[in-house]
Amino acid sequence: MSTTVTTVDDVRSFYLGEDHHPENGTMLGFWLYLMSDCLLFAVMFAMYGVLGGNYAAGPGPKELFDLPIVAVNTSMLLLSSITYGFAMLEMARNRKLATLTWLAITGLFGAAFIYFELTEFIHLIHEGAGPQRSAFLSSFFTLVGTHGLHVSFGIVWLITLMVQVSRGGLTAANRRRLSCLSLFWHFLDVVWIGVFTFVYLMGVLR
Amino acid sequence: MSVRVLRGLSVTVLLALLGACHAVVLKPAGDVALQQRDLVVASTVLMLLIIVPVMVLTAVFAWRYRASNKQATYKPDWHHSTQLELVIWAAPLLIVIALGALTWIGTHTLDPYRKIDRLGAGRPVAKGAETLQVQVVALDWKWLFIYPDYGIATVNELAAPVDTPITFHITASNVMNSFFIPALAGQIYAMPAMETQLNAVINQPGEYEGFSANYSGAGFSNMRFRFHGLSEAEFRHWVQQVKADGGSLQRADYLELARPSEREPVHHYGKVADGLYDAILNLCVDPQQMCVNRMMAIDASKNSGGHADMVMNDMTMDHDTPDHADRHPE
Amino acid sequence: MSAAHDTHDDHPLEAHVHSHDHGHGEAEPHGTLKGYFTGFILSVILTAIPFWIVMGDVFRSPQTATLVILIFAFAQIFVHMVYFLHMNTSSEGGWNMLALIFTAVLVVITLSGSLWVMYHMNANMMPAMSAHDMRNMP
Amino acid sequence: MQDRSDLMNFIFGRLSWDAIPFHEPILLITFIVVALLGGALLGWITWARKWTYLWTEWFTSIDHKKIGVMYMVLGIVMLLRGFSDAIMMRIQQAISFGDSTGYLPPHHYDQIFTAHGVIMIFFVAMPFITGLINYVVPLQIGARDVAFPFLNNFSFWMTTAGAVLVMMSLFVGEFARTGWLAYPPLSGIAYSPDVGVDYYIWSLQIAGVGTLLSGVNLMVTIIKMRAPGMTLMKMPIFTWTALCTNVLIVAAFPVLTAVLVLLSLDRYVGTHFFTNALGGNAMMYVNLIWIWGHPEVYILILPMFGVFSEVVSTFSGKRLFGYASMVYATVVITILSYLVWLHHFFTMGSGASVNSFFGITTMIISIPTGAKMFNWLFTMYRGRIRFELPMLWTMGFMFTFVIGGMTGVLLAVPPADFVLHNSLFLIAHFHNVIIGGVLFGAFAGITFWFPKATGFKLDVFWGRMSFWFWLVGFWVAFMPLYILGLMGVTRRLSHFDDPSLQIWFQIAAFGALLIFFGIVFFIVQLVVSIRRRESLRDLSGDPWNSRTLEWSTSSPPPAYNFAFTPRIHDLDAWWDMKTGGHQRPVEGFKAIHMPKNTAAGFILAMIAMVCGFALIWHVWWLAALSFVGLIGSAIAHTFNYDRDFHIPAAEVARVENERTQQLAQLASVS
Repeated sequence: MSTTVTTVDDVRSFYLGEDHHPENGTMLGFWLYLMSDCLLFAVMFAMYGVLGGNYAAGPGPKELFDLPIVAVNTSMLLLSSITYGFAMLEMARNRKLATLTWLAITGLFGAAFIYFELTEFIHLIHEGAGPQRSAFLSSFFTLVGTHGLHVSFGIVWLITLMVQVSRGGLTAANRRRLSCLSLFWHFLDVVWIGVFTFVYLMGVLR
Repeated sequence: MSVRVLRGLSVTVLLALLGACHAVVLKPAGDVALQQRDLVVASTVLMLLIIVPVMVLTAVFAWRYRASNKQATYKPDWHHSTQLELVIWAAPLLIVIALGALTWIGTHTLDPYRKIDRLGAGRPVAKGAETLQVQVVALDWKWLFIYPDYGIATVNELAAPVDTPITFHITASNVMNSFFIPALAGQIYAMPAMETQLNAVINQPGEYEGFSANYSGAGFSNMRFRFHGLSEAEFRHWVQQVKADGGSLQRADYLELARPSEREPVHHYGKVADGLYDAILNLCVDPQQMCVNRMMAIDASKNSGGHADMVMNDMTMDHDTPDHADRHPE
Repeated sequence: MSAAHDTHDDHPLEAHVHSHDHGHGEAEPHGTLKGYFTGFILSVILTAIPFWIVMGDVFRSPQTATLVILIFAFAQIFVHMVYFLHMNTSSEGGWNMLALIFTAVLVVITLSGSLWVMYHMNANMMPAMSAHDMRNMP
Repeated sequence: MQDRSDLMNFIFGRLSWDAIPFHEPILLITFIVVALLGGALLGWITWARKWTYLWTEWFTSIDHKKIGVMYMVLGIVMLLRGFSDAIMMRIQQAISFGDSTGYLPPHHYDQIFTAHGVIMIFFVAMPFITGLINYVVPLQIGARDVAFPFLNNFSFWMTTAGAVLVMMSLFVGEFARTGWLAYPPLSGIAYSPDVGVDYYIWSLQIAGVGTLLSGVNLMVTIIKMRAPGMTLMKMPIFTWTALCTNVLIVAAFPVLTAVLVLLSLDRYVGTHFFTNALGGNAMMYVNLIWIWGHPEVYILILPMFGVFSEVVSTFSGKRLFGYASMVYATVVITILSYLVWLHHFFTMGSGASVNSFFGITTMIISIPTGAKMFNWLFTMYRGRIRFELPMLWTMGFMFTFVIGGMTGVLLAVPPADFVLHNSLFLIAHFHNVIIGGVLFGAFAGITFWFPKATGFKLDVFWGRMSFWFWLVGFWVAFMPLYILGLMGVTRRLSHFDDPSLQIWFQIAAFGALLIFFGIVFFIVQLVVSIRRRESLRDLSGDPWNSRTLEWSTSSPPPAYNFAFTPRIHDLDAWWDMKTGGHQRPVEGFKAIHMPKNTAAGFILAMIAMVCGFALIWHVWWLAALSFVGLIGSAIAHTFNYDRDFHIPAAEVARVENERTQQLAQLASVS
């Protein structure tokens, strides 16, 4: 290179004339965050997988789990999924009020889910089957509780976004936020599939 | 140059280097540790096959292609060579294949759980030969050794006859430790409610050092014991001596012993309570506490279909007994 | 591999918004009503059957039942990914999918690795349940 | 403590005057010295009226360059703390023989080795790599900032908050006495009832949030914000390694977070994950923490491989040999690093098949690493090697690291590990790779990019002094440890009986003294360079005749990095521009859209720190209050939509014209 003369290619320009706008990375960034959250849940699942049979001579899943309630709970989350979907569809059609309405319904289903879960927890603790009773119960409460905590944060976030949408309208920034929450909400649904299969159903089968 | 010669050479060099000090890992007295030493040396030699040329080349290239040496060829655009890259990937790959094979075989033959089948090179264990059983408990911060076949126990002193297979059953009272006698064999963790095993043999009589190789709290530095490799007769004498020293290790004595202490002198116990080791292992020396294996049996029966009755909380199941709160002298 | 740079799909609504990326719309799919309904109905079915299998004691062997409900769970996760999370190979220039696959691999490694390792540890180390204990089961 | 009223216990939790170590002279003196120095510094800042400057130009800055520099400063400050711990340990081990118990009781010594490990990994090595990546990557890919500038600032302050908590444990309460990974049951509430482990947990959790978010941030930056034309296979190698490191961060740190959550539940709520009771299993902690711990090793070393690659190719005046195989090697290492964690606990008692599986996967990692080594070697081959400071550090690395790599593979052979695990041989090994790799890499990176960040080079004489003292000091300090390991000496001992070992510890302590001078001379180098900056000045922006895009801008670069976004045609974009006869654009400047500074990151991190402190001391009301405050402030921050502004075209034109004149002047001189 030092000896040969490089021919300058006229077509080659080294700078961009117009202003360069890289694509917005929010959605990708949020997705990556969700993937890391996924690994957090993986650890909780692994913990449950390893310790789930250690009842310490205490109660096991068969005595504790009430599948009909779990089924109701699951349906709450499923319903909230589709209502969030409806909210997103309304958002795409740029209808603010309808979006807000569906969001509110989603939030209510989410709250119902949390309500049922808390009832279950309180019931278990009253039975003497709190998280301190055995490694099985520690990992059960932690796994299910971590999911519940995520849903609760989702609800807080949902309310925040409802305020922001009702104030500022469906701006690009708010749309992006709604899309992020959508990912979050559906992602929690996916985690719940793991929970009800791995913890509740397989627990009762054990 | 064959690997054998290389190995011999490097052992000599290493030993010469370490001549001043007593590198027990490179000059052990037990067959298992000896085989492990051989593996250390063999792997090092294998890797030196690639490390030495790399270091030499680095030095040569750095010198030859220094900026002030205008005679050296300068090819600023040369950045790819398929042949060279093949070599680059293949050379370490070959070494790793060799090393991997060595690892696979070595790991299986030297698995601490595996009963040893030789006392040394070319000296298989005789059929029906007796194995010395020793139960090891890592306490805060001392070692308890129970000889179930002799009904004796010692603290911070271990003895074994030369050229006799030994099986150690190892557990701990509350936190993780690691049972390690470098002259005898590699280490293995000692953990509460778990039993690890170690099979080994000592080939040369002598006095060796043993200790915990996993940090376990304030008294860790002094958690050491002496390991005596004795002749058959000496060992019998030693057992008699321990028996004669009297002392009895009942459950209450154990609970007293288990309290944290440092620099514990050697104790001898001529009598040991029945099933003490099992109770220690299952964290139920205190009869108030439910044994771990019983707990596990109840859990297992629950999984196999039978609806076991719930065990009422008439027994304490908290195995972290409060007297350990004083584990850290303030 | 393509660097996703050249998409310049200006969103009409963004003209007045001064976000950092100003002038760039999201290419993320919103899904369709039909899609959401399909996903929902499939999910309901894929949820109901496992519950029925367990609550109705459909299979005699728990192993079979476990296997079947696991298959249903994976199917449902897939349904959610496609219909609710709108996963496809092209969103975000394929990076979403790549991240998902990578994560899935790591989740499998973490879960199965931990279970495998811990199974070995426990098998090697847990105090044995003696015959005595087994006989005196409550 | 007992006679405190309920009200006092409610208000102060576990906190009392007893927590302040008045009775420990070493700590008291340290405290006084730190207080005097800190007071002097704060006083000087006040006297010089620099607070506004610091606050507006640095603390609230969302400029990736400034955040990068702040990370480096944090790393250097914490290096001093971590090294003080190291030298205290070396002195203790050198004198604590036989009847002498040294000057540190186990209670204190055990805190020191724990703090040393935690600080060096989380608050020295991590800030160094995040700082370098933060500074360099956006410039290398032709971007104006990172993808989420606010998040970047927040991440930095979270890391700093974690570091402050660790430092606080020196003077308020105490740090963990458990070893840097805090294995239970020892770290459980039964055997570590005091605040030490809680300091450990919360400082790592808070810093961990920062690390994770900056991982996401930089990943998106690299994926989305590369200049047009820069395809993946035209990305500078440092950017590649940065990408892989951040992938590992995002994939591994949640595991650490989860494990620490479980440990804190055991400690705070009384669950039984890792206790001895009621079915808990401490081995699971060891298993999980190493699932994070092993990738962490590669998080640290991969970007340094990138630094060495850039340095070798720049100072050999050649394109990097085998760029593609370098990239593949990096990616392979990234994936494989997730398959080897068990080699950290071969001796815990898993079976032979498990052990040999993980042993062999570990060895396989040495193949791509070896390939990298050869690539650097053949980059030097037929080059014109200039032994400037960065190259010097790289040479030091190449000689040191191969030995560390070799002993590492040796430890991956399970039967060999059975005799070497937890011994000083292991200590020597990982210092060999971490000092020889990560730290030398950080110094190579600092000396390499310093002129870019400041506009003047670092002083060569003091740089050489620092380098040689580090290199020789390292070998003198750690060779004895290899030998002691072969003598069967284990780690973390505060006292020895066998007098024949003492000489080796004394040699090691002498080595640590040499390293001390290495650090001192590094500081001297910084001070001297700043004072002599006019004579070390570089106006060209490209002092080393380098190859990648960051050298195409002025030094230091303007806030917006590039007035016009570069268009990439080839690997080594700047080299391509230089040899391709590019013309610097001198007109047609447009307004540039930039994010605004914000105090939100700083405020959120400080609230998080208060929350952590309250949790450590069981001050529940404060914990609850600050947690609510944290959520509230975060939500309030989302209501701020006004986050950016435009640098007017005239301003851009002014800055660029100044630069044009500068370059013209330079050309006329030469």
